[in-house]
Amino acid sequence: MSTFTTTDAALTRDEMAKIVAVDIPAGAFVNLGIGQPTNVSNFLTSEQGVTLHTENGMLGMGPVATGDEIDGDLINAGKIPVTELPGASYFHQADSFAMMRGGHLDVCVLGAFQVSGGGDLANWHTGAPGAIPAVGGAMDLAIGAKSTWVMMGLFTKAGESKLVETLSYPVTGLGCVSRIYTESAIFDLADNKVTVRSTHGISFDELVARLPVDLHKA
Amino acid sequence: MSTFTTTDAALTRDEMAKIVAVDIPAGAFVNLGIGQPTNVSNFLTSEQGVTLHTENGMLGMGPVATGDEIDGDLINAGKIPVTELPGASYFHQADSFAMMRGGHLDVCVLGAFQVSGGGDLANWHTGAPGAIPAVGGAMDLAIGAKSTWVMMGLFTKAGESKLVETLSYPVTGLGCVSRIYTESAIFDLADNKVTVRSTHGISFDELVARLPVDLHKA
Amino acid sequence: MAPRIAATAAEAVANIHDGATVMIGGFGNAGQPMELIDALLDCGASNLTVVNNNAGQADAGLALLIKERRVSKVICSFPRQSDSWHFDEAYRAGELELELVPQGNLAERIRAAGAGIGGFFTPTGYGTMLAEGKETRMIDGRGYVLETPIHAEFALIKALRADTLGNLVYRKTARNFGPIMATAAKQSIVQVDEIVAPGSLDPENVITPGIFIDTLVTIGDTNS
Amino acid sequence: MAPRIAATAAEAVANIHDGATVMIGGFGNAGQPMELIDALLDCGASNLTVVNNNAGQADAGLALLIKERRVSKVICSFPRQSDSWHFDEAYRAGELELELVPQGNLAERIRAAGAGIGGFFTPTGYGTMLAEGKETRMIDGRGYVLETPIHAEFALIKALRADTLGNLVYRKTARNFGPIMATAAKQSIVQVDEIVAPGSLDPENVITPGIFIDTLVTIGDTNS
Repeated sequence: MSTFTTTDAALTRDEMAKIVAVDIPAGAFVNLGIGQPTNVSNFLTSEQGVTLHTENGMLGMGPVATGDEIDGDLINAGKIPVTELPGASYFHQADSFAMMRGGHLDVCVLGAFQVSGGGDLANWHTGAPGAIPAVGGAMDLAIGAKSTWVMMGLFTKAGESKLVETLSYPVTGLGCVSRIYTESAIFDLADNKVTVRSTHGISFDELVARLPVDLHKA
Repeated sequence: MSTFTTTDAALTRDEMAKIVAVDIPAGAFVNLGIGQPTNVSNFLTSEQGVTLHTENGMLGMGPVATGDEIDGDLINAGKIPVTELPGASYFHQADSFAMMRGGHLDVCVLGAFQVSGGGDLANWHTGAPGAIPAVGGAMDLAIGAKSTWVMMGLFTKAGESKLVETLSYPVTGLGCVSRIYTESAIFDLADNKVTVRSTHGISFDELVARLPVDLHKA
Repeated sequence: MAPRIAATAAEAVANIHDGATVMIGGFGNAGQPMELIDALLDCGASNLTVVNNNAGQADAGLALLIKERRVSKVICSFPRQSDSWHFDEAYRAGELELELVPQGNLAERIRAAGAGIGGFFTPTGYGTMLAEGKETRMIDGRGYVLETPIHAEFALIKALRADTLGNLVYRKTARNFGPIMATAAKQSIVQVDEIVAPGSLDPENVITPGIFIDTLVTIGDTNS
Repeated sequence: MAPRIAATAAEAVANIHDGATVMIGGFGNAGQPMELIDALLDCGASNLTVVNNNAGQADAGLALLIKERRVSKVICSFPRQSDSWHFDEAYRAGELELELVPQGNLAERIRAAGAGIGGFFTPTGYGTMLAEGKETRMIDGRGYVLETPIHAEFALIKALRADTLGNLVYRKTARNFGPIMATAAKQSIVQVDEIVAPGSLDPENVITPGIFIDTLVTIGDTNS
């Protein structure tokens, strides 16, 4: 029985975020990194009972703060003012990263420059000459959670695949990514095998032709 | 200028405890281990502003609890009910021993089976065949504080010196003891040199004759 | 996942199986989850490895587990006490393996397991019998011993109060090993005096975040 | 020793000398001890090594220290931001050394310094540029990097409230690096909104025990 699905149109960013949200198990503890993945929080339902972690020291993070809710002492990892939900807790940086590194988070969703078929992640540094490097919590997030998922565009502006055989950008973490959500396809990575769960606005055969890694149909 | 002093009589346990108490600097953070050294707390003055640490997870420990003060959740490292002073704080075991190991306590006062002239301490295990070993916090206390002081009888029941050239009992910590208080003399240990600060009920010359380490007069 | 709320201590420990490694909180009686230990005795699991500061006292709790030979190994810092007769007997009979660990190294090894640290260099124990066979290293002129994390399948913990999300607060020196054991075990089982609604605990004062907790059981007020 | 209570931020930082290593708390603006940093700017100390999560933003605080070339080295996790122009310029000019550390390793190295740990094996950074030249080890099939403690002579911290013994509580995510930096520095200097009498803080809720604190200064209520 195949579980492979396909749609005619590429996924919008919101559609991607919604699919990620649905895939997050009920009751999970989740870190949504910064940037695009934070949009996933807008599609989590209260029935899911998902608890959000922000690595600057909080569990039970609520939505972005607005108006009078804005409090400079309550921000997320992207330095955006947020709110706290009932049952929240605060902790210091060593405890926060111990929580991540110790494998206590269920899912972490990150952006990426490249992911290899073996699950290696590059998302912290372009490696361009003269670029000033900055890593933040990227390497901790990559290897800490029970599952690390990536959300990214599948192709560069030049049309090259960001799902690669071997990273050309500097490594963030080795063998850590287990799922990739893109506008064109969703991939499961396990045991050096890349399985295409769905395609969107592209056929499986076109995908095989454009990507430099072996692909299996779900 | 000699600072050496002498008294005709050996020190009682209370006299020893009082001298230790006087030697503790004002404002110091101190751990008094278990057993004999805990008696030092009875001679600390409130003007000294000394804060007591107990390694089971508290700073600002007060006197032994009596009557209605007794609370099974508030005990010291010897499992004796104690009280809390204003300004106390509680913390877990990893934080408590981080505080010790990280060198944050000013003084730790311990009992001993033997101390070597180089400051090696033996106080956790007799090494006797069949003895069941138990270490507790002894090794952490020995090496953690800025200064580790020992209170002990100078001689065994058989009359042998417990200040030795080389330990015959199993080591608790190497080179960690900087002062020894005994009924017969008080010793400063530094750079493999043993200085006698005072004698009590014994002359300096007698001490030199009875102890197997080189002694210097303060 | 919000913790399971068990109706009884027996239900709380029902998953503990033969051969499991079980951390048990407490220093002396303070913080000792006595009702959970009694339930573990009743549930019949054997061949256990127990991680605790001590090795049981008198004729209760962990001491009875040892008396019944349900424990094959104890990892602890201070087994020998005036009333540790069941430990003493089992140990002398060669029926109980002992891994003796300085208390601070025990605490740090438990923390390391919860924090994903693969090992650490500690000055405690350097040059002693308890470092024999272990890797050592001089760092800035001081001797250190390499110690490794202690993981467990289960932790039995006593806290004062939980919310339904598993956030915990403790009471005075009964806090001791609870917060670190909760992080080091795959399943942390906690007995509390009461369970309150989310939002009832001040987020600033939560000592153990609920992410570490799997099972809660109320045992009534055992402090008064 | 109970902490010194300084009358002004200038008095609080007066001991900081040329060549000192200074930890500065904060993640973004939350928990950033802005008045202490301004006082450090005024006091004139130079050739500083600064440990902070970032490397200054816009034209304030740490960014100005860097602009004035008072900082010779930054140990941080995230220097490059949209408004880190002073860092960018000094770094590109080769006038500022950068030690880039993954945020969790930065936090754990600071904790290790305060906890007397000589080094630890962490999985974070294994196989990356940031582990180049560092000792690595496979433990149970997983790669780890040996990281070393980061000690400092001074820490500048912002907390919400202190008692006169130096016990501290923080506020929300402004807690971040304060509690660990307080343990890792020889002298911890803390700005607070208010200083209260011993006994005013619940001993269960103290986040940083006073043993770690050397200097307190009240800066009024900067949160509202």
